[in-house]
Amino acid sequence: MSTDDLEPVEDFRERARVWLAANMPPNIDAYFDRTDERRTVEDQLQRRLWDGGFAGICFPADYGGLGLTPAHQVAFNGEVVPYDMPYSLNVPTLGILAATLVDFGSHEQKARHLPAILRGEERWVQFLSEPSGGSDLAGVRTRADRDGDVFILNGSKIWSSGAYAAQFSMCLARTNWDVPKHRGLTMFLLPIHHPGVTVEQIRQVDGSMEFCQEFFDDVEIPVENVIGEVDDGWTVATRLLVHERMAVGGGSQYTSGRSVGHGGGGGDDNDLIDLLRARGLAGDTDARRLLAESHARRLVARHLVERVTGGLRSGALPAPAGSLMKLFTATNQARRVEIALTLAGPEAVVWPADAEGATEIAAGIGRATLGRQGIALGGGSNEIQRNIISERVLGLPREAAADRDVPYKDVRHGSR
Amino acid sequence: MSTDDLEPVEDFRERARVWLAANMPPNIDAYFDRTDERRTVEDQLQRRLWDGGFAGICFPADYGGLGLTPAHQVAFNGEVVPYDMPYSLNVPTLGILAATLVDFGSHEQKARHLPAILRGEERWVQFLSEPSGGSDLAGVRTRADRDGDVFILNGSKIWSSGAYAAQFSMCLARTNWDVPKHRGLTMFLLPIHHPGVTVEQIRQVDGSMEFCQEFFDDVEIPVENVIGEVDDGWTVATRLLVHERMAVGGGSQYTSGRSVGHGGGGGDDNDLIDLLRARGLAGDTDARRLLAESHARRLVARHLVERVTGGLRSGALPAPAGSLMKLFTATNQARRVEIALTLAGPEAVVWPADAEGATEIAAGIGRATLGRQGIALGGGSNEIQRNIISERVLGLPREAAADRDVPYKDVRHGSR
Amino acid sequence: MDLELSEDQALLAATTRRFLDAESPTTAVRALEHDPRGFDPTVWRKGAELGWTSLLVAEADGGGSVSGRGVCDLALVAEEFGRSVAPGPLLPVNVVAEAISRSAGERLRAEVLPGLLDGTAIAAWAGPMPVTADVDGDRTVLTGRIPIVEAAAQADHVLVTFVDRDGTTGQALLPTTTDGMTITPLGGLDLVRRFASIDLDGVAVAPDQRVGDDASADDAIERQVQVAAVLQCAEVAGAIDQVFTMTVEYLGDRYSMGRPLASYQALKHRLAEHKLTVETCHAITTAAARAVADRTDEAADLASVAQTWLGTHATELVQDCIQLHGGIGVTWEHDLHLYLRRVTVDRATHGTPEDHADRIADLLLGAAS
Amino acid sequence: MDLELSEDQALLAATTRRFLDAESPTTAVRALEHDPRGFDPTVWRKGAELGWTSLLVAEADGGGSVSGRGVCDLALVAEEFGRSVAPGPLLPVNVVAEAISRSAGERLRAEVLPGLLDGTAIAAWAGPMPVTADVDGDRTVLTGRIPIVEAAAQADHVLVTFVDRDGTTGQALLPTTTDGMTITPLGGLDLVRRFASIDLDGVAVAPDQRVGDDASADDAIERQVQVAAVLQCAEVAGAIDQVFTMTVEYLGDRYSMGRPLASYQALKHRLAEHKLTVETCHAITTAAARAVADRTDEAADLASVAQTWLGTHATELVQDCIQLHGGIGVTWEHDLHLYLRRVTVDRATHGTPEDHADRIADLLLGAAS
Repeated sequence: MSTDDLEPVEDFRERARVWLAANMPPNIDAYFDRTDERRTVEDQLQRRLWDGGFAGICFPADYGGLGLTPAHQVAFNGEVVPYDMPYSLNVPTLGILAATLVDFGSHEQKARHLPAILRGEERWVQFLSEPSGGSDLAGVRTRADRDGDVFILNGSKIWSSGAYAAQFSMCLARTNWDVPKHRGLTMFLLPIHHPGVTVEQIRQVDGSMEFCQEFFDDVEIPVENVIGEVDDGWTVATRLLVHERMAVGGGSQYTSGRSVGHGGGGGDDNDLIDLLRARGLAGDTDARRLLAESHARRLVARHLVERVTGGLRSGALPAPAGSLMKLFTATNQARRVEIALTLAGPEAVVWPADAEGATEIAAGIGRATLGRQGIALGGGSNEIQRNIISERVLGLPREAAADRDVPYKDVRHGSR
Repeated sequence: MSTDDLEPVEDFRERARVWLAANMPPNIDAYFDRTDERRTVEDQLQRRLWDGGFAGICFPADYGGLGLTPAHQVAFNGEVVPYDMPYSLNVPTLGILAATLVDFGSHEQKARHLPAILRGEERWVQFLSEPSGGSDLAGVRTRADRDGDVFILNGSKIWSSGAYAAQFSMCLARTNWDVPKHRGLTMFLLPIHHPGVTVEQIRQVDGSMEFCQEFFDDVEIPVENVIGEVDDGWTVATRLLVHERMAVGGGSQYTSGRSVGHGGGGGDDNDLIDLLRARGLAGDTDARRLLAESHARRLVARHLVERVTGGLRSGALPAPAGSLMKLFTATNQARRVEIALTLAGPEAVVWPADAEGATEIAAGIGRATLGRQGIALGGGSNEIQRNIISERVLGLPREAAADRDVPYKDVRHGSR
Repeated sequence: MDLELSEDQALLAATTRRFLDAESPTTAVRALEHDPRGFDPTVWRKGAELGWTSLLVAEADGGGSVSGRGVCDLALVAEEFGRSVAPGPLLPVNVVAEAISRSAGERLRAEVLPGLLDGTAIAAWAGPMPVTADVDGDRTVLTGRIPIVEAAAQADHVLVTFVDRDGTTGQALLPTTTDGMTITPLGGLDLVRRFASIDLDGVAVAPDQRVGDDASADDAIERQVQVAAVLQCAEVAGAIDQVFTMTVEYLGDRYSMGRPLASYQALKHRLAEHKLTVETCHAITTAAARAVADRTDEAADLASVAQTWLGTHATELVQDCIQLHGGIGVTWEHDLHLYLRRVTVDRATHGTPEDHADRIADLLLGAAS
Repeated sequence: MDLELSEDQALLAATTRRFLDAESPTTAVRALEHDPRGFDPTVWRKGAELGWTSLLVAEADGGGSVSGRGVCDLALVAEEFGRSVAPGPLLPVNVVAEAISRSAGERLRAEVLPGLLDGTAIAAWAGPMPVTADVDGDRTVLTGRIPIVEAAAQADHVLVTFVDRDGTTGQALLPTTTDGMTITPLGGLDLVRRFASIDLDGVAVAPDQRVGDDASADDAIERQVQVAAVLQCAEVAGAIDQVFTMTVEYLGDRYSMGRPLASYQALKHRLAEHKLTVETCHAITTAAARAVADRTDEAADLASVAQTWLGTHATELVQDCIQLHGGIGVTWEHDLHLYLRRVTVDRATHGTPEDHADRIADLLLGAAS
């Protein structure tokens, strides 16, 4: 089917508007609700989208998607704002893992998993980072040793968001120790409820338990679970990271409506306006200008995403330019949290047990400052994004690395 | 003479107070006057200090100084504020070059030059940076080749402040190309009005002509003009740079009263207060807080200098900690200029021909923004100071250098 | 620059760039430092032939856009001006030409527009701050001072805003030779952009000098502010893009300690942040240009957001690029200071970032009490 | 820390550090998270024996400094509290103890001071914001609300500021069990620092509960604000010094791409800037402590300068040190968040940076119109 045969975007938008009004419940601002109950609700909402023919707008039609264009997705996003949606499926399941599966999965892998994902039956996570690895994503030391028709997996992964509630993962492991680090990796499709896999939740500073650590003890993975080629896992991981930056930056074509991902807590305009009014600062020039800056930053972020995603689609910008969105999202968020903290005053750090209205907003801002750096670390730290932008967007010389062209077994690693 | 035999600080202060009132003209705020006439006035003021017995408070008594302590100098600095002083001799002549001569000069060199400097008869400059050298001060390519009792100097130096009006210099040249870069340098005492030396003034963005470039064409320098040891010039240069950081940071014991050096243009409190009142912003919270920040930064800078100079004297801080003062002076100045620019409004960039009062202050601030980075570049750039602090104060690993342990003749250099 | 240009727009931008490279290199800009006019009339007339003055003017009046969005087209020209720190009264001539084309009577359109369009006449825009009008029947007399007006001393006409005792605003296009009008040239930071103050002492305005009517004046003035904001931001975006490009090249070419400067991670990370700043500046300027071109509800908001964003970040970016150049960056000989002067002037004229932040806060909160 | 300590001062700091390391490691701090008191009374009493509560109290009252500058001495203790994110009402107890020792009558000195000095009693300081006083002859009755008071729910006494209808200010030390006083515990960001609101509904003040007289009240209150500022800044300086030290060590120990993280120039340069921040924070805190100790003319200025400086820079420094730690830095298990909580709370209590900037502007410009 050529693009010309597709339903016109405006027709699609109109059809979506009518269907959404008839079928989806109103938005209840449940972006940050991570309970089991909420997850069940969202899985059902996804199923409702599927049944209505609005799931997977840009996913291939052969695997359950609609096979439409990013313009259709953008139109749909414009219409879903008033409605409750399965936000938490956007990142990482749809925007990162399903998107990577589209690019690298075998026919069997795609046929089995993509429709199930689009029906709301599977949640996925990525197993990339390791406890001793820091920012060096390619420095994987989890090993997968070939034994006939299976690989035997041993090691540990960390910072996987939501793994406790997921069924499947993509797991990057080292399958060859005699070549330099990027060349000995393989990506595996790994069911999480699988013998030898243990998942532990990590408590974050803000009290949340979203991140997990996994331990692998002689886990058997069939060879047909390799995604892409053996020893070519870095290619898959790189694409996965591009999808991640797009999804977290807000520019993914595979997500519907607002992404949960990270973010939040910067205080939206209305919260800050309520705070200013409650604190008697509506006429204070300093407070007004901080409010204006926060508002300006939100608009600048939105239009940067528009510019970069457009440029990536048209080819005006190279793929690594997605890092611009990720970096800006993180540094912009930090500044917006800082502005909110200033505007919130003392009630951001000390609050009544029954806080409500502006006091509740202030307390929420105080708590948000605790996890402020989360978005600047997850999905590739700010430092990694700056490396990518300087080396792969601007073309500056690569950083000296002591592990380049060295068999990975000989590389010094982790803590001293 | 042990320290116990010295005149008590308070006695000295009282004696200075009386003498200054009787002998020195009132302060006319001529810090930034770089005319020939002004220089002549300042040379005479220095002579007056000498005749009155108040020149060179911390210089050795054997070479014309008073041989007193930094505490005496600090007391004197407290008393001279109301009086006109030879500001421009502080940096670089007294605070940098004379101080280095104290540390490394031969008896003959010190006996000939230190008293002359303290009498206001000699101005000195340093010839360190080179046109192709950037921040790499040790990457000297000006060569001095031994020929019997003389060295023959060829090459070029740049960014020497005030060389057009000075009589003597310390010039760093490469005397050995077969050893790594820091080990083949020699420091020379070089008269500026000397056959083969040409000085050209460089026009700066703010219209000033303070910086110079020098060209050396087979200049003969007698071997007795070597300062320190042959091929050990880096040791001398390093000490010179420590003195520079102290002097520019404001913590030198060899300078009397306010240093000219760089700086200025950030707007002092009174200028900003005048601006606020003239623009009707005396009740504007944003403007008031910016004023408070500028004021706070001035006090923080003063107390940082106090802390670091005290720590350097007592040994609580290592010598490279002087870079903290230099770096803060530069970054603090940048922010203070930025604050002043904001407070000055449109008249910082467009002004009447007959600007006066607040309008003249605003126009001065606008012009000051043009040369804002000067202080962040001269005397070792911010980047160099950050290297020094991280490597030599914090002890972090040194930056990978492609020229380490390589004969300097083999090192790639300058522009591609 | 907008990443989604039509072929005609790309051609306009490329043509303007080639023209400025050839006719207005920085050596030519420097040569105009002491020229009272600050620009070369011949270059300006040739530029007018390329479309510099006609993009906001209706086709019926002899103008016309290339894409249907004249503001976006003209922003491309302004961006090239920034890239070349070009001289010439691009902003005021276009703001005034659009105002005349949209709202002036037949006489002004016929007598003034052709000269502006072909570059033989210059117009200044006195901005939104009104002088005082005394109205007595048909007779309107203006008194007051406008402290900073671009190109006023070089202009043949000036568009003035006034307010009468009842608070009703209006605008008039006056010859700069009008009796009672005194134009005093000012000094400034930019080498070639000229400003002057205008004093009006009982200047009579004839009905056919009015531009627009009482009912439309506030909207027309707001439109002028928005167009000026877009053109100024586009100029700044072009300037910082060029400065950034020069800096990346310089650091790649220069060796220190045997390594290219561009290989030092601390510098690389700063360049990455500056790249991000350049992209955000392009992004918000493009968004503002489109909204102003299409007169959407967000136009006022986006125009001021762009002004605060570029005003706040552009000067810091250029200052840090000077820092990255080292000593050569603060010499007269190097072109960097031409850019620093331009973006610093742009930051403080047509509203400071603080002024535009106040406009945004007014939109969000209502005017300050 | 001040780089010029007397031997006795160095001993006080070292003793406090050893004591806190042994008695109040971060495991102990975490264990107090749900303790309503937020500190261990036994540890507090032992600390009192080390001098934590007596340094601002006159020798005649059983106190005494170690250097002649009690504020500087106590700042050393506060700095160690910051370094250990220690619990305990150091600031309010000392502010109130000094106020009693300087200005209270015999009864309060005799009945209250000994308990504060030996750590068996706790005092809260309700700060400079006054409640309303109705005065009728000898009888003074207080009504009003003080929204945030440290340790109020744990205290035996509270020092309250009031103002009568004539604008005359005064202070009184009241038992927290006083009729008409309601103390409501609050939640907050710090795991162990407790705050409460105080409501006064017709609370009668007896003459012998007054602290100071009408003439001296304003000066006394200003003094309390300055001492609180110094102690809070010293705590913050100790906290960020510790966070910075932890971060330098971590980056030196950790390898990435075969190199220690501390060898990456972009990180080295950030650490250099953070070192500078740590040193400026120590420098201005030391200067403020000395000026407040010596009651110089600059004391008010320096105290507020220190508060704006540390308030503005400390939280950003800790946040970036968290960033430099990577993912582990945002886990509950790592101690970094204890420090982030403490400096964030300190930033917003006893005056925000903005409040102190306003105090500075008042000193420079006179009060805002």
